[in-house]
Amino acid sequence: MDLIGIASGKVLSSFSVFLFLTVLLLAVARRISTSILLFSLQSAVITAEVLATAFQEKLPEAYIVGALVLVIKVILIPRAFFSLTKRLRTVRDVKASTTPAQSVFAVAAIIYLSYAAVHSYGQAVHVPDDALAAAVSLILTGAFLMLSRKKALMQMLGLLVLENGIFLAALITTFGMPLVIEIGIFFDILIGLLLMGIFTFRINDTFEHLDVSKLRRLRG
Amino acid sequence: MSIVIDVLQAAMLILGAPLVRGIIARLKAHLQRRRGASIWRPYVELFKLLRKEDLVPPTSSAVFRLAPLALFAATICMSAFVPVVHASALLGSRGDFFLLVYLLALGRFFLSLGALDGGSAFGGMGASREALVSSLAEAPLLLGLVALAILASRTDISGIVTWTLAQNIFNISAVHILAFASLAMVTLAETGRMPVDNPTTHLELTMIHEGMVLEYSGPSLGLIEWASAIKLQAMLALLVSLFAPWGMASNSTLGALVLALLFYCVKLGVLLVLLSVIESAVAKLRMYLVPDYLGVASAVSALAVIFTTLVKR
Amino acid sequence: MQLGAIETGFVFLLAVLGLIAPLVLIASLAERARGFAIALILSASIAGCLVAVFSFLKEPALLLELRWVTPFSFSLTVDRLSAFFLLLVCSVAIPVTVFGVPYFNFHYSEARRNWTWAFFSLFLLSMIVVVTASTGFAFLMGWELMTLTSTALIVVEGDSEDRRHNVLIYLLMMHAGAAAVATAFFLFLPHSDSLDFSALRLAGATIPGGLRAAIFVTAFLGFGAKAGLIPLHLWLPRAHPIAPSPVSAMMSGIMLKTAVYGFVRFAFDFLAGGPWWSGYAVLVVAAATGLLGILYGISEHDLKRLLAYSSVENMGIIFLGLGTSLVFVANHAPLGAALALTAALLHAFNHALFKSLLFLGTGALSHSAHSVNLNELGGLQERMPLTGTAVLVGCCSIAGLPLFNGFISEWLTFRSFLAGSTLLNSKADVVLPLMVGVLALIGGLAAACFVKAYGVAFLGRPRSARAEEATEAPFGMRLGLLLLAAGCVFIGIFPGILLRPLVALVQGLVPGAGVPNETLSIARVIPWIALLIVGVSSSVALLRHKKRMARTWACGLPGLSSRMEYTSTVFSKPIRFVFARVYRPDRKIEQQPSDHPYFPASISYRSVRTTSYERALYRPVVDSIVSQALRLRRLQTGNIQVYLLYIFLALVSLLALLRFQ
Amino acid sequence: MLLLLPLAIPFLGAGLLLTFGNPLRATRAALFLGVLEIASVAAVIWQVHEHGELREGPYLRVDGLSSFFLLVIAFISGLVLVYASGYLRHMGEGRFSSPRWFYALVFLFLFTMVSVCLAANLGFLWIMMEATTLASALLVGFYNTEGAVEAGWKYLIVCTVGIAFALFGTIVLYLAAVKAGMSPNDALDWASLMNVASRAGFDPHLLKLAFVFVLVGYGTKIGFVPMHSWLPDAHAEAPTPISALLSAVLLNCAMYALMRYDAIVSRSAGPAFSHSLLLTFGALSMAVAGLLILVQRNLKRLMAYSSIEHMGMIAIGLGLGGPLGVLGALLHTFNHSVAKSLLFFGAGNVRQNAGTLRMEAIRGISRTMPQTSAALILGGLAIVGLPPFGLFVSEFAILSAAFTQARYFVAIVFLIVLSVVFGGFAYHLSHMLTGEPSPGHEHSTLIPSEWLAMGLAALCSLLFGVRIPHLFDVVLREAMRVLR
Repeated sequence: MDLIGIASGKVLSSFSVFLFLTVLLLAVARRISTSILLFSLQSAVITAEVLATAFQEKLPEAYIVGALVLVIKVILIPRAFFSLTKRLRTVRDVKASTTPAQSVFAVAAIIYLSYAAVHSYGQAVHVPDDALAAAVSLILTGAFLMLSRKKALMQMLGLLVLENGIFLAALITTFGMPLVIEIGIFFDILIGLLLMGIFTFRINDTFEHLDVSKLRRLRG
Repeated sequence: MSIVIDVLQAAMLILGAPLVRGIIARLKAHLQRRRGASIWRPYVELFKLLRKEDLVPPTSSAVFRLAPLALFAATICMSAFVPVVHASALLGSRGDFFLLVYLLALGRFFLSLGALDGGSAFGGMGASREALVSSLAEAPLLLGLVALAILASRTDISGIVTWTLAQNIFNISAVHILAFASLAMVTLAETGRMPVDNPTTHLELTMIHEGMVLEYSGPSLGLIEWASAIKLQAMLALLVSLFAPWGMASNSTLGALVLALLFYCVKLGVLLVLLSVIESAVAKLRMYLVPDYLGVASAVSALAVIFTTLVKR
Repeated sequence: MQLGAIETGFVFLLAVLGLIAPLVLIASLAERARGFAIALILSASIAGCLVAVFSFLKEPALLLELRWVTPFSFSLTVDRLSAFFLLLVCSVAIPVTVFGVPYFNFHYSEARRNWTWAFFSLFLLSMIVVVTASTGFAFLMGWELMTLTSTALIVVEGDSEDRRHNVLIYLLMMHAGAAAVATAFFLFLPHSDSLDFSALRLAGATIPGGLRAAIFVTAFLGFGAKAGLIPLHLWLPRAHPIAPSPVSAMMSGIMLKTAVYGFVRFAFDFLAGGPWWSGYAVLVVAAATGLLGILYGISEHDLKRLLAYSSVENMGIIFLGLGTSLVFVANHAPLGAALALTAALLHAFNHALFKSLLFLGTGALSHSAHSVNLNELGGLQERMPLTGTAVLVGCCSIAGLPLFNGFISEWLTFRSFLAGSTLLNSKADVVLPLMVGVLALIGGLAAACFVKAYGVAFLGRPRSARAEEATEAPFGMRLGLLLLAAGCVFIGIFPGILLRPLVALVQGLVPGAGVPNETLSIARVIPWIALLIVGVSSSVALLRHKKRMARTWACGLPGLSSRMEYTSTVFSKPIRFVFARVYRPDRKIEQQPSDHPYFPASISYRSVRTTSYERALYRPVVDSIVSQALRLRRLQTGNIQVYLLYIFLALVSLLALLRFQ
Repeated sequence: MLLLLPLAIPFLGAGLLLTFGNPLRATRAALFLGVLEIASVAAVIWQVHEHGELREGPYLRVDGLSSFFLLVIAFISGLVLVYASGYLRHMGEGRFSSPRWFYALVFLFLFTMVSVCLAANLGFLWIMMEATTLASALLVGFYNTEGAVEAGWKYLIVCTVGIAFALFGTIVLYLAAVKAGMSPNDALDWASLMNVASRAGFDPHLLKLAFVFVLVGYGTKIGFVPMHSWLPDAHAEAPTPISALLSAVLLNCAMYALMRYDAIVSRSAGPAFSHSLLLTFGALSMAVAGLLILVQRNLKRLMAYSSIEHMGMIAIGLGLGGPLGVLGALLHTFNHSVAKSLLFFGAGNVRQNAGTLRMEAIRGISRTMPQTSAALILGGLAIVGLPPFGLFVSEFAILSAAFTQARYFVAIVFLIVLSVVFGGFAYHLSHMLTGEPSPGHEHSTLIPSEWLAMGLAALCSLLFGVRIPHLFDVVLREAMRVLR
């Protein structure tokens, strides 16, 4: 039985490295499909993290949350994204406004910043530094993706990465919120994505492109 | 008893006014080596005008005939303020010099209206120039009188005169000299004498006071001429009593009064000679130099007021 | 709240003006209903006068408490100062209402008349609320309502393009002024628990120097804007001329006085004199206002703009009195302060009378001669004798001639300057006497200005066909004019009737002040002078009666035409030439050449005053604000990524702030 | 049990309304449901007035403050429904843009807003706040025009990002509460947080961090200046009844959430930090929005910026605190909602008649649409805070609070912005009201439903300028007691 214990200990200690990896890859991803895959990978890592903490801290609810994350973020959302990209028939390019080199440099800066920010709060919350740093860097990368990618779909993806970061931060510091609240949050994210999907279809019909930075009619 | 003296004083000012004008005309004639008319001619002229009929332009309104009345009444009322032989004048102790100056303004106001009502260009021209001159003359006139009032710390004219009487002749302060200078300059402007306005001219473009009265004739013209004569004598009498009151009767005995009258005639004579010399020697100022002339007068009177603080302390 | 006789009168006054009259007017369609409502307004004004007079005598001031109704304390008190201004408001409102009935009947359509009268009664109510308010909330409410209702009255008249521009300037300046007044009230709060006037009085004593100066400056700015003191006078010559004449009479006659009331309430009642330099500041501004006001007025040839500028000048004279009084208070000379304050308040009352008389006169002119441009009028004294006489009385009063009420207050102001010479230990003993020169110049120019106004408009030959066929104004208008003219002459000859209560009021405001004997001496001497002048002129008039018509001598020309007369532009030419620096005129002379070598077909001369406060002072301020706004608008780029960047920047800066705090 | 009623009616109503094909019957059903909803909210408020506080399971609780905001929501949504019933006669039959979809979404939106006010648990509050964004996103993009889609997209993305930060703030607060020894399931319960806050040793640093995130998060929903950019687009492009709902009700719910957090933080870590932040954001919002009002070209964007400015005023009122400040803020919330809905109704009519919202093209509406221009004038006078109207009273309260606490800088900024905004509104309104009406506009008068909605709003705004009704006063006092 302690095999699972050892595995969960391993996961707890090493999951942040994987997250940093996905973040860096997201920065350089050129195509939307790769970004979606990276997102699902990221969610998978987080699911593992949830299950590991559930096992470590003996929290029965966390198992349900872990299952939820697995079902929604690892399977459901990427599939919806892929069908969306197929139906919208748009150029698969990510249309980044920053070159890959600049993106990587930015993400690196983000990771450094998150470590600096976490350092001061870390001991107040006596949580391993790199775990919290991973969460903060996820948040900041999500924000960076929304800022630099002009594609509507990529903005949605950036938002999801941001929410992953926040979910992870909640998980690390407080071992998850009460179950009902977690479910409510997931429910909100799902509906939010549904609406964003509707809007992307409408943008595509009205403007024949999905480039968000061209939506500049409402000014002043 | 003093009421009778005051009324006499006022009557003297009113009735004596045409005489003053006659004397000036006579003096100027002599200066210009002419014989000149007799000094009583203004009276003759006055009676002639008062008997004639009044010619009124058809387009004018009631104001045309009201103006000379208002002017005459205001000037009569003004003359009640000025002490001649005795320190206290009829209204001298009750009203003050602001009232005196503004009574003059009342007369001028109605004269200007009468001129405008005539309906000719000259009336308008005279009224507009009179408006300029009088509005600029009021400030130095009042400031000069204010300077004296501050020294005497009294505002009624009789009060100032009694205060000056109490001073002896030799400690004349700078304030007195400056005030006298400014009041003299303003008197010339106010009564329409030479440097500002030529009383004897017939050249429409140059006259101010004359321009206003071109339309008048008969009794109205008589009243206006008489009023301007009274104003001239009253202003001169004011200058005399404010700045050189010595010789005025302190008590109301007949002898003192006669002596005071003698002194007054001498002092007035001196002023009249001065006036006629000025009128013969000086040419009339160009219209737009009059404001500078009055500007000098205001500066001098302002200086007088400023110096009062030094003198008082 | 026991309802004695006075309280019922006061409640009746408020109820009628506030609710009954407007509702009846807006709801009613029949002519009779409107007549009834106007009668109500008239009776309310009369009730107002009675309330003012009786509550002046009653010792415990009348207090109307509406605290239980409004969210903040709202109560009206008629203490002595309020009673005086209430009397001013209501006594001028009566003749204006009487004048207004025929004026609006001729000029407005049915519906517009209803709206005008409704706003008229609300305008009157707002002014009464302002002068009788005894809490900050009530005062500010009345203050802003006054601007709103007066704007409504102006806009009901019509809405051309430049009228909109003028109304906008009026609204903006009044709102900015109201903001300053509100600040003045609120600055008391750190030291007083509520904004009731009684609490403010207590706080006024204990306020430290810095705050006291701040309160004085904001109050002076706020009330100066409403009074039209020079840099803030921009709205006055724009708003008054475009309002219908009865309304501009109310605005010029009464609304400007609410600014005087407010300033007196702050400077004397709350702050008991304000900082030591307050008097000098007010004097400087007032002198500039008086001089520049009348100088701009002289060059105008639209009668209503001329009267508006002369209102600026008269407000200058009132604030000269107030400034002198503040100087006396600062130098602890209560007697002089009482004299100067009496002069200022009396001039406020006099100005209310003769300025509304002159504006109503202009109304009569625009009614019968259909024009208020002086260069198109002339010879109206023949055609409109009664109106002419009333306007003549008005012009004499405003020029400050004896026997008329203008003279009494200017004379008192002169005497308060002179009394200044006794203040030995301060600079005041030089500054105040010199002010005599300034006021004399202002008075002289005012006399010249109104000789021109009356002379060109009413005397000589009619200069246009319209002036030719002018007929006398209807009875209602003449009655209104005569009431005001009688008021001017009565106060001019028997000033004692107003001076005694005024001195009692002033002794309340300036502690330790006796009765200035000047007020007694003038009250004694003026009737005698009046008797003397009337006696002499009537007796001389009896002596000469023979009169014969003869055409004016035209130097041999066939006959004088009205074009040969002095127009108002030419009349003010010498003064404009002398004070050229004030006008900086740009003159244009055009000649249409004709075939004849020596005589051009026509010569036209046009001289425009180029000194404009709007271009020099207000335009730059507004333009800088708008350019800031345009720069800010560029921040709203329309790109969603920039919006997200704003949010992240805000978050990061807050976190950084938190980190380094 | 009573608490579930105000939630159930709009939720089930939304589903029910979808079945009404015929627009007339849909309108009548919607009005009926509206009346039911208002009745249920009134019942809840009456109960709270009786018992001071109502609780329903761990997640629903109503106290004085929430009953005040429920009152605002009920009143304004009643007005909007009445106005919408007349407004929808112009609406075509699109797949998604038909009256039944409109009413369904409106009631869903109403459900989310009511639930925000009923939330006891801060996590539940966040969920419902996010739900409001989702419910109203479709409404903003209802017309499916280019502008509407763009506005809808921006609204959705920007608000969701903002709300995500608010979630992080809630988590940090939860963390601080758990660390201070509270049990997990009542660590986010507002009531227990409040009575624990003064005693327990919450780590002040964590609380400040939480408040910063919450301020940026809910500040985006309120429209504080750096985060306001979505608001003019969303409020201008949405159909008029919706922009009235957004401006007059949704912003208040976000402010309500901020008030809850401000209460906790100021009780435990002292008011200095949170109040100074509120003051800064309030003054900044007022200043920038006030300036932008001067140069607006679109009528509804002008109204949107004025909403930002008034939210700034409410924030200043809260930031000042004290009895006067809070009274001013709450009163301002209600008065602003009423006056803003009146203005939006007027703007809606102008849009119907003039066909455009560009203010240069709108001239002479005082001749073509006398009643609507009267409404615009009354609304305009109210919104710039002139006396006979309620906003003057609340601004008077806020200014008194500012001066009593000798915060002169904020007060001076407040007054200057008031004057600038007055200038802006006077210029724009006078431009539209006067001049020659352009050829396209024909004379139009109000239909009964518009009469009722606009009349009620104008009357209510005037009434609150003179006398605050007793009932409202009682609810207001209870709300103030909660915050003290």
